Amino acid sequence: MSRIARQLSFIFASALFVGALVATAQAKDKVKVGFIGPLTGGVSANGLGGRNSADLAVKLRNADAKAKYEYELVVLDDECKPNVAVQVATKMAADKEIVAAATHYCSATAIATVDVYHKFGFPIIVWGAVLPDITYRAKYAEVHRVNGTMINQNDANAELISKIGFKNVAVIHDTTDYGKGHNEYFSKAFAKLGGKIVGTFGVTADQQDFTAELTQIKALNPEVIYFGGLTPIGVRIRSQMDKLGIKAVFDGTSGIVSDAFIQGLGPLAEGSLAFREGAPTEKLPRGKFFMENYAAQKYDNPPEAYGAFSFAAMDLILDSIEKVGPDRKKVIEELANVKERDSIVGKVTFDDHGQNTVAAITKYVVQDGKFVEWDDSEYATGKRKLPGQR
Amino acid sequence: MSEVMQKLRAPLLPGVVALALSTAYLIALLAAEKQPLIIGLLAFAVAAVLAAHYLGWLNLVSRSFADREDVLGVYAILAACVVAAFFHDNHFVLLLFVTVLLYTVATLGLNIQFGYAGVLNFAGASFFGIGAYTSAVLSTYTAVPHLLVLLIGGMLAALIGSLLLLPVLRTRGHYAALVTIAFALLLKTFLEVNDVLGGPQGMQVKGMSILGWSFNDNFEIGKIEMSFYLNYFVVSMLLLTGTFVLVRRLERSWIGLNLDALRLDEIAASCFGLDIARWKITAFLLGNFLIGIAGALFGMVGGFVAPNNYTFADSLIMVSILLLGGIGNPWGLVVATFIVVVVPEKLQTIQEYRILLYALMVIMMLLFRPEGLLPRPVRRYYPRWQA
Amino acid sequence: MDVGLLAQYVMNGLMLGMMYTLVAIGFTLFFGVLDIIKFSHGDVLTVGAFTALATYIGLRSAGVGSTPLLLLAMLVVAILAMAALGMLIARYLVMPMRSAPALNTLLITLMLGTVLRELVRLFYPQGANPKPFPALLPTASINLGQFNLRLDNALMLAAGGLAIVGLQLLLNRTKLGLAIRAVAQDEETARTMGVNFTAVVLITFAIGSALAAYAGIMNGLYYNEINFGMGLYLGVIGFAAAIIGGLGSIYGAILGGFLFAALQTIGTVALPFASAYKDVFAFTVVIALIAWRPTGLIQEKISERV
Amino acid sequence: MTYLLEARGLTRKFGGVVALDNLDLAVVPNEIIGLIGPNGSGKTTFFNVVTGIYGAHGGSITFDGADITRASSPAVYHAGISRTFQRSRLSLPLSIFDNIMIGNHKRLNQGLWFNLIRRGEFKREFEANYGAARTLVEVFEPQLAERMFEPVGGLPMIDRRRIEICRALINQPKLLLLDEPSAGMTHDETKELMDDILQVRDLNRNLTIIVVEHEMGVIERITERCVVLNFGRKIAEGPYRQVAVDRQVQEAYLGVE
Repeated sequence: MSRIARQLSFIFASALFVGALVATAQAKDKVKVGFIGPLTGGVSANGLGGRNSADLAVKLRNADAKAKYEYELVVLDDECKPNVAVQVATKMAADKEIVAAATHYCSATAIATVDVYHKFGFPIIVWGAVLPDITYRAKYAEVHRVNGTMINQNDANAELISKIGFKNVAVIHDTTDYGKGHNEYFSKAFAKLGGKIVGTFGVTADQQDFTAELTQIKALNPEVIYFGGLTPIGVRIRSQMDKLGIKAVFDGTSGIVSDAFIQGLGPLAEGSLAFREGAPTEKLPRGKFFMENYAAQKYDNPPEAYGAFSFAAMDLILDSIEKVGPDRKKVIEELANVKERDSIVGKVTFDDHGQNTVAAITKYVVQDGKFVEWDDSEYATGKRKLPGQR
Repeated sequence: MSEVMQKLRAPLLPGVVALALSTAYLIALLAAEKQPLIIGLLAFAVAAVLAAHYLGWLNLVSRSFADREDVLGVYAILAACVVAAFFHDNHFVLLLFVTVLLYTVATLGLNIQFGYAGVLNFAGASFFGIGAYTSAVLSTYTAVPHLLVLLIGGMLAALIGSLLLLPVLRTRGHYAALVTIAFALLLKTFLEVNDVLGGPQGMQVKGMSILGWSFNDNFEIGKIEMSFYLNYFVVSMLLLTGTFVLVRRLERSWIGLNLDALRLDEIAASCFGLDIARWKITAFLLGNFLIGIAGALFGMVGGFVAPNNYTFADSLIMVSILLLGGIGNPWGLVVATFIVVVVPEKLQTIQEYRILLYALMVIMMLLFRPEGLLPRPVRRYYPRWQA
Repeated sequence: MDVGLLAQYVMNGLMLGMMYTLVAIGFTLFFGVLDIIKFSHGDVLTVGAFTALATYIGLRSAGVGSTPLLLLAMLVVAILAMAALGMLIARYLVMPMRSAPALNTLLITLMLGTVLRELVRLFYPQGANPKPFPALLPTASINLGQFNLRLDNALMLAAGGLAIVGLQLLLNRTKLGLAIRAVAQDEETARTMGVNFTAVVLITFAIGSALAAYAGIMNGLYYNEINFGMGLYLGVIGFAAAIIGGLGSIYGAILGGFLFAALQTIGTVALPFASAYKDVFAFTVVIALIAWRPTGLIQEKISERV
Repeated sequence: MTYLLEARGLTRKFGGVVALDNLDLAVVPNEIIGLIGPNGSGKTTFFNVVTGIYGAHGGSITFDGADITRASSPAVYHAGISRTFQRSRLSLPLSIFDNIMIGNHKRLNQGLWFNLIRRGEFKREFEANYGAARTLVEVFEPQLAERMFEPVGGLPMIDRRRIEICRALINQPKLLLLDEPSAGMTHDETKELMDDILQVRDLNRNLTIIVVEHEMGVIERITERCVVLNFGRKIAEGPYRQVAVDRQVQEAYLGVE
């Protein structure tokens, strides 16, 4: 027994030693920045993609000889749960060494934590959550967001739908704030354009079977099924539409703009619509650069829809720190006057709420297993037709 | 234990030493930031406990706790205050600490239900949530004094819990398990789809304030800046102490005996005059009441409530705390709560592998020490009482 | 309501009920022989489905093209693998817990479920994302008004039914079945009758887990999509179904499974409030049912001896 | 004369099986009556029906002048009937003292306030009951009295039986139902136990006992009268010597028809 004890205490001692080494290895000009996202649970794919992208931004910056500081990325997991989010947010904000952070994919976690960031005067840039309230409920200098809100998204969505000439839409949304918000704003926008919502169905995020809802929808026989929710159930709903022989256009939100959606459906994904804030990454000069470097890093998850935003957010933070030094107050001031700033998601301009107002919305349609920008798709040119498209 | 060992009163020293060591260790662990250091500390803890176990020291400790609880209890409170003082300006650690205290209160409630009366409750987190939502609603829309809010939170949890009384009383074993599991699932979905209480987005909770003293502002003692969480620490500590004493007295009373009797053999118990229903109800309501109070306070601490804070999974965590600690032993619960709340948090940097590790830990625990860390000793109404 | 539509609902309900039933039967089998609830059952289903998918991908890349062959291989591999897994679980996690209180078994299997789920999520290539599951059954379909009957659904329904009938025959017509029922009735007596208790338990767990794998594949073929979380939900519902049906009774499991499916469908279609409330509705009814019949609709085996 | 316990036409069925078939059984105060008969003849069922574990399908039971036919188990206990069980039903993890106190339920203050807040008074009540329990245990086995706070799980069968009987006696019942006290014990142990029981009865003169037993030695030694059951029917009644030679009884035991 005592031998075991000795061994273990040895391990312990050496652990302490290593710890000490790491501690002493810290150079003077080291600066900590943070990332928070869902690394476990149902939407962890997006969280991991976002983390990798932020990590990439830091790596590239550290590789850059001109950089004034050496950056260390602190990553925390909000599990897409508000209570956990409040905890980790407090942890990060309370850690004086961390200057700023790119935070949150899930709206519920972002909305729960903004007060924490404000309380601690901790500058953050939301990289994925789309609920308007996050920036607009209160006027917090600390809180920014590179991606647009779901309002812009749904305006664009409704516009395209009615432009194509669809009049009757059935809505399915998950009962999280994300889905409910989308339902609300899309229905408003579509009604304004004279469209008709023939039915609205809330579904729970862990639901597997949608045949009951879809059968009802089939009876209502809409031209379009609008889906406000994330990839996992998006995939299920689309494939079950097929099971029931429903021939309607599947019209998704930013939540399904992910490689996972296409992998999950294969050919069935063809002709699905989706919308995402920001200019299409691959079209921007630095976007290509991002894609290439991401690939070079051999991460085991793709960046997913919001990886680019996470990268952009982190880049903005690093730029600011380079400019004004590792000081929260200064960084906040600096972020306040971000105007017309080029990024891999297009120009970024923060309004007085820290919201990026350059809400370039990209319209996507799935064509041959890829998310193709609508305007360059064969659907726009009329070469191919969506079901029911004139 | 032979009668001789029982007669001679257990020495105080082992308990005090154990308390001092664990306090020091706790401070070290909470303060540790570097991953290797943390892992080292954890490994060390495991080794130390194993060693103490083989050397028979754990027995000494548990005996001195069993016999000299009165004194050691006070020391334990002091120890907690020392830790809090050490981290007086560290918001996060204090938040973590407060979380531990309130989870302990909640699991003490579960302990009355399951540990004593044998009434399964897989909806612990739900009743915790009912408390939290109560304080969210009351602190937002009314001016009810906040201490009263806590009380109402508890009562509401008990009240809503009483909707389940009929099935809970009629069912046994796994059937009873289903009742609370179903309740946990439906309550979460309900809160999510029903917008009155903020829907999936949840609600903000106003910080606590008593007699104009706002709990959410940092304050200073002398020249030293104090974290506002220190306020919550004080209240939570009081709440925990009160609950602990209550549960102890309950166990060491005829009521505790009744609950044990009905848990162990309902038929025999009812043949000796025990009104099964009455005592099951007492345990279930009292338990939920305590859980509700803890939840109400936790809501104010977290400043935010949302449905998926209170899922079935969270209820399971509470139940696993109960098993890890050693069913029926309040001290065990305190230890187990620290482990379950602090360790996964400390392992943040293993990120996506955390949950996997946690599950494995519980499995190992159940396999190799199914009776829990500190098994419940046989009831002594007055530990040091001699006929 | 339109007849075709009604037929469609019934068809959906049946498919759903069939899958719940297959899961519920697992729960009820395990309870029968050991009086325990094995909560990892749903996640065994997940692992089964993913095993089948991996087999499919492997064989395809090995150049196997024939659909029946693929399907057969998937079934065989997944079922055997899960049967083995089930035995391992029984041997090393469940049986050692026999002396401990029932709650320990419940919790350890719950945690095992978490482990299985996390393993799939973390170590299956991009397991965090939903995976497409090949449609290997003929998808010919007939449309009768609102009713669209697909051959593959019909086949799956039949297959599920066959599995259940097969199990029934196994339990009631074979020596093994006799042994299982003997153990379920009274372990001690069974032992004295010379039944090898351990063997029976292991075999029962193998059978139950095999059924789970079967259900997993069915799930994949039906939805053409599987994900690491699918088992959790199915597990909870399977458990609920087994309980309201009455633990230890196959018929109870069947009744419970289809009943729950019916409740959900009704909750979505026939009730005034929003369809999102359907689970609230279903579980409320479950609680009410259990209050009315504390040991399930089909009463459990023996009452306590005094 | 007035009976302490009187069952008239008592009937209880389990599915098709008739466990008690229109049974008349009367017990006068202070007697010790033996209830005998082959396995499955309804002896234990009779106890279970009397103590309200099973309801009666027919007939009536009066105890001490009151009708307890439909009474719940607790009610029966409060009326003054205590019992032991064939398969010992002690709470093994609990201490000797706790197990005995379970039997003392009706004499313990069950108020929440009293138990949780008024600890001073509680302590007095506790000490009084400790004394009582200890004295009772000493009658059976002085050494046990030294181990009042040890779990009963660790005790041998005979001690468990003793404690079970103490649990039944602590509340000074009017009627004691002993269900096979000798089960799982040697002759000598059984003898010892019976002596103890008689000793207790000497202390408490107005204790009436019904004992179900297979050990005919026990029956012979301690009972004044026995009732013989077969297939839930009373087939003989009288002093042991008399029923022992009864032809029906012998057939019943030998299973001859």
